[in-house]
Amino acid sequence: MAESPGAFDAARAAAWITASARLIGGAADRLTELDTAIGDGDHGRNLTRGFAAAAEKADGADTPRGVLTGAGSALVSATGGASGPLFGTFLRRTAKALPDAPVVGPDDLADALAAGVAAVRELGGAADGDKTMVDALDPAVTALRGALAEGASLPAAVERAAEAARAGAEATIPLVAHKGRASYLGERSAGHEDPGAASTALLWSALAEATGADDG
Amino acid sequence: MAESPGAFDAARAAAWITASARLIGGAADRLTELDTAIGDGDHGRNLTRGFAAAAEKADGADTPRGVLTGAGSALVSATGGASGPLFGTFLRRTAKALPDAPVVGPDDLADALAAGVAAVRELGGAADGDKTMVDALDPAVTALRGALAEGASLPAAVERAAEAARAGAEATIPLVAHKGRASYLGERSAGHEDPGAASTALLWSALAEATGADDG
Amino acid sequence: MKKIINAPEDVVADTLRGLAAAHPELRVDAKNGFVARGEAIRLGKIGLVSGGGSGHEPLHAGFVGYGMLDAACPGDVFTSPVPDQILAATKAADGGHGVLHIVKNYTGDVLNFRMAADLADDEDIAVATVVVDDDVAVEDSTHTAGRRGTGATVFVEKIAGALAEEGAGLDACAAIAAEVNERSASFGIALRAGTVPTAGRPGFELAEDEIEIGVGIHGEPGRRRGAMATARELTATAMESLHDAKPLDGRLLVLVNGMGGTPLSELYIAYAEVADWCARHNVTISRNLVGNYVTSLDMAGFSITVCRLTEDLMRLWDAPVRTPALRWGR
Amino acid sequence: MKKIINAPEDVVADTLRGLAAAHPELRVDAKNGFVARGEAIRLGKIGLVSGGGSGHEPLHAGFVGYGMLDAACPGDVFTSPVPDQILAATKAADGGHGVLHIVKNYTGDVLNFRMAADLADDEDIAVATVVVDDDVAVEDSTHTAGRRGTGATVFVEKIAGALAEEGAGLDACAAIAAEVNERSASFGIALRAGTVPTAGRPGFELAEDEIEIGVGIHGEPGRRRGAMATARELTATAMESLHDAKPLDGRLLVLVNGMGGTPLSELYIAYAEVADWCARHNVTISRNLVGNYVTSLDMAGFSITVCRLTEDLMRLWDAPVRTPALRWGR
Ligand SMILES: Nc1ncnc2c1ncn2[C@@H]1O[C@H](COP(=O)(O)OP(=O)(O)O)[C@@H](O)[C@H]1O
Ligand SMILES: Nc1ncnc2c1ncn2[C@@H]1O[C@H](COP(=O)(O)OP(=O)(O)O)[C@@H](O)[C@H]1O
Ligand SMILES: [Mg+2]
Ligand SMILES: [Mg+2]
Ligand SMILES: [Mg+2]
Ligand SMILES: [Mg+2]
Repeated sequence: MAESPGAFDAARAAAWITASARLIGGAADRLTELDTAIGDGDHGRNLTRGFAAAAEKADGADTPRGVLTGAGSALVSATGGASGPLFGTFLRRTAKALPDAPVVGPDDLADALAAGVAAVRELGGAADGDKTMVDALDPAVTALRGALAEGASLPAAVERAAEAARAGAEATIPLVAHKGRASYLGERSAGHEDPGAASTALLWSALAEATGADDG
Repeated sequence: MAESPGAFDAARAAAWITASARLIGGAADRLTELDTAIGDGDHGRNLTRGFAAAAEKADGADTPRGVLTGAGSALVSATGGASGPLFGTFLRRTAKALPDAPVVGPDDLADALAAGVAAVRELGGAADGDKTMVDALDPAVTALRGALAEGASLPAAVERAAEAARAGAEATIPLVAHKGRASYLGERSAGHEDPGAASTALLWSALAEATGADDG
Repeated sequence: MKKIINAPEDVVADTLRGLAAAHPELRVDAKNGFVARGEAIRLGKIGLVSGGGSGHEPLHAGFVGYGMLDAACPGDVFTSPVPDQILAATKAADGGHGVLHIVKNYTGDVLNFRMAADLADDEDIAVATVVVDDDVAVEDSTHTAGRRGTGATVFVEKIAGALAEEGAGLDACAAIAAEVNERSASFGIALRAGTVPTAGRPGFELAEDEIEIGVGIHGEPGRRRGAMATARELTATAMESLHDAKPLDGRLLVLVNGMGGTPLSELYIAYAEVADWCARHNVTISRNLVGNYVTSLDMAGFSITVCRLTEDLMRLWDAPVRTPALRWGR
Repeated sequence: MKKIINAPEDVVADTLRGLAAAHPELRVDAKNGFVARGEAIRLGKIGLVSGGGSGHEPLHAGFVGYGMLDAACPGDVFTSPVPDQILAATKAADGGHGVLHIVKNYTGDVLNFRMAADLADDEDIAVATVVVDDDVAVEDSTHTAGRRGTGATVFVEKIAGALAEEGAGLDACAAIAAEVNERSASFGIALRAGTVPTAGRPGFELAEDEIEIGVGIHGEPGRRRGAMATARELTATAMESLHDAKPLDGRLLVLVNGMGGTPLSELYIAYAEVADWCARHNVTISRNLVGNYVTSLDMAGFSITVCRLTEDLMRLWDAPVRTPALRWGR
């Protein structure tokens, strides 16, 4: 049984991972198609495999930190490609930045997610506008923090973050890639949505689902 | 300068070979297409190469026998494939059966051509109706001899032979091949004209041209 | 048609030019149309000559070298060589004790090699001939030109080549070549036809779910058209045809051969299924070869060739070989 | 999509199954996701581990054996392996004196190998890493992920492998691997895209007269689309790009590499033109390799890789090697 909507506990963390697995599995063909256009056509399959493994591990801990650490490790062990280490690091470093408590508050969660995003930047070296997952991750945490600062509830704030992630992903379409495989195409990478940004948007939709879910 | 229409001399023999080279060169694409359907798609190119080489050797002798021996040898040396030895043998054994004279009469020519056809049968082992060049060669010599027996002139008789060769080639369409590459297809070889029979018909058209040509 | 070529009519000459540049250990005589070992033939060693149409690379020139062929004569694409070049290759391969002609069973090859053997006889070179006819997709009857020569050619060239290297005589080399052929069988399946450069379009057209079953290596369609199936099913079709023609027993040498346009990974998948099939049917595979050895231009597909080995044949298969396309032991 | 496979998602597992069946001299550990030499590593010998996405066969597993790799870890098709399998391969390849990771420069490969190296460090295995980035079609700038690793990987694996066999230490092996990479350059051209089995359709579509110039080995389009041209022109495009990036001088090792769907004859034609180009530009080719070594599924096309040799590198290139895909000297 999950805590009230304002708080984030192990069950909600696990729900985030399982919802991610479901949304990404459902969008696998679209993600692969995006990756076929400017990459190597494996992104949908990579993440489907990775999040399925992560979801299997999602029940094994009592704290959000434990859940996300386990999920992140499982993701790294099962995904491969660029997205495995990057998404895995996002989850593990988000986890590491969380208080080691059964329930964490909205601001702690937002700070931890920001730490996760920073870790992705550091590992991958991507800047804003390089046409990577960072272009969805960054607007999402910014929107999350902004909404919480304005006094929004966690579900409402994460909903805004998810919208920002989607907008960020769409905004990658005209960009020329400077990181990842799409960068090999130079100018020809423009005109296509970045697959990693698209899957990142799904991750935030899953978080919105998990934090907003009624526990009745 | 060639002899009168009734006789066959070195010039007419040479004219046969050069006309063959021209007709076959002009039909190369069609022959290749026929060979693509039930063979390996090289018949047009093989014979074009072979008869071009034969035509180059066609001027070097004073007798039909000499011309055709030289042409046949050149054909064997340049063609390759099944058709090289078979057409080469046809020419060489026709030559061998000719009287060693500067001019040969219609009946001697017909007998010699019949010997050439028999040699093709022997070398290739094909029977009538096996869907090979024999199905054009055989009706042609039969028609030639028949026409001569009925008192036709050589030009007229060769014209009849050429028609018989064309008819024979067309009659291979429904046949199932029992020799050559087309035989690998079994029943699937039916419905296509045999490329070697088609080129044989051109050879007889060329002979009609060469024997009928006015020397004025 | 899209190919890495200069002009359709230059394909064979340019391939030989590349072979010569890449393999200085070979003597590529473009003028006379043959490829021979760079070093002179050892006096007394039986010479091995093979040849046939081009488009089957690495066959045959890729098998010239120690332990295999002495000379090969490539014809035009899918066209047997002419007697003159076969004679020239035969002379280059003659060490004074005779030459073995290894001929794939196609009318053109058989006739041109026969004419060349007659010419060699005129020059007092003893020639023995083995005609390879391993493709069981073709019925061996008077209603066909007989079984085609395909993958077993590699086995014949390797094993007879090893025996010749040991100093055996012409009769012994010819006998073992015939024995290898007799003990071998092949079956091929095509997923996409190859394109003869001068023809410019594929030998046949297949829909997305169609394959040609019992296909040869010259772009001709197979015995029948079938439905696309899994590697396991395709392999079973081939293995069953092989087994029906010549029951598989004893210890096998197996070649899973690519047709030119099929990547190695798919050939390994096919081999996995061949190995499984053999395990299920209590057949032992003692030696194997997986790769593109007897190709058909850029055709996609594969063939399986099996040879039921004897002690002797296995020893000769294992003997050192050093050619561009097959190399081990030195 | 027509392939000799059982199911798109089984391609890697089935390929490994075939590899295991065909090469009993290898240890194929499907569970832990690596392929190693069958015999235990010699104590003290530096271990060489490589790996990367599948679909490039024979790279990498085909280069496991004496004189080259100790272990390889194939990922899913076009997907780098995960740290766990790299760690397992690293353990299998460790003879107590450290392991060299040979990594092609792709974000996924670099990150996963880095994580594996960290894990190996936790287990007190010394790991050095060489990142191969030879593909000069990609600009080496902060605006890209850096040059891709392609054909030079074969050179690095062969030459570092030979040095390791001689008993050199980890630093020396890493240094020579870096030197080979530094002295190498590659450029690729595609005539037809390959098809990722699970994607089901080609990575890009080309018209009959179009090619992709400066293409990689993962199905991504190249730097630009161009018009189909002769082998001589295609080769000149590639050679000039190589020469612009790293001036060609001294004695070259040249690889003319097929992308998987291109037959050997076309590669020899390309090699003929490479040799001609070098002759015209006073560049000496001392060693060469022509064939399908670093493929991209069934993509049609070729790449050219050059390495400017030193005495040392030539000696190590010539040293004996015994792997499924590269073998000489024993
Ligand atoms: N350096 C990087 N920093 C951040 N994200 C990256 C970087 N490189 C790649 N990515 C992300 O990874 C995605 C591709 O993931 P995926 O297709 O699974 O891996 P691969 O590129 O190895 O095939 C890209 O769409 C991009 O969003
Ligand atoms: N045994 C044979 N007897 C007579 N003609 C034959 C025989 N085999 C093949 N042919 C003829 O040869 C033709 C094919 O010639 P060609 O395509 O040049 O040679 P190949 O079959 O070697 O490619 C066939 O169409 C057929 O007419
Ligand atoms: Mg990808
Ligand atoms: Mg033909
Ligand atoms: Mg032919
Ligand atoms: Mg990938």
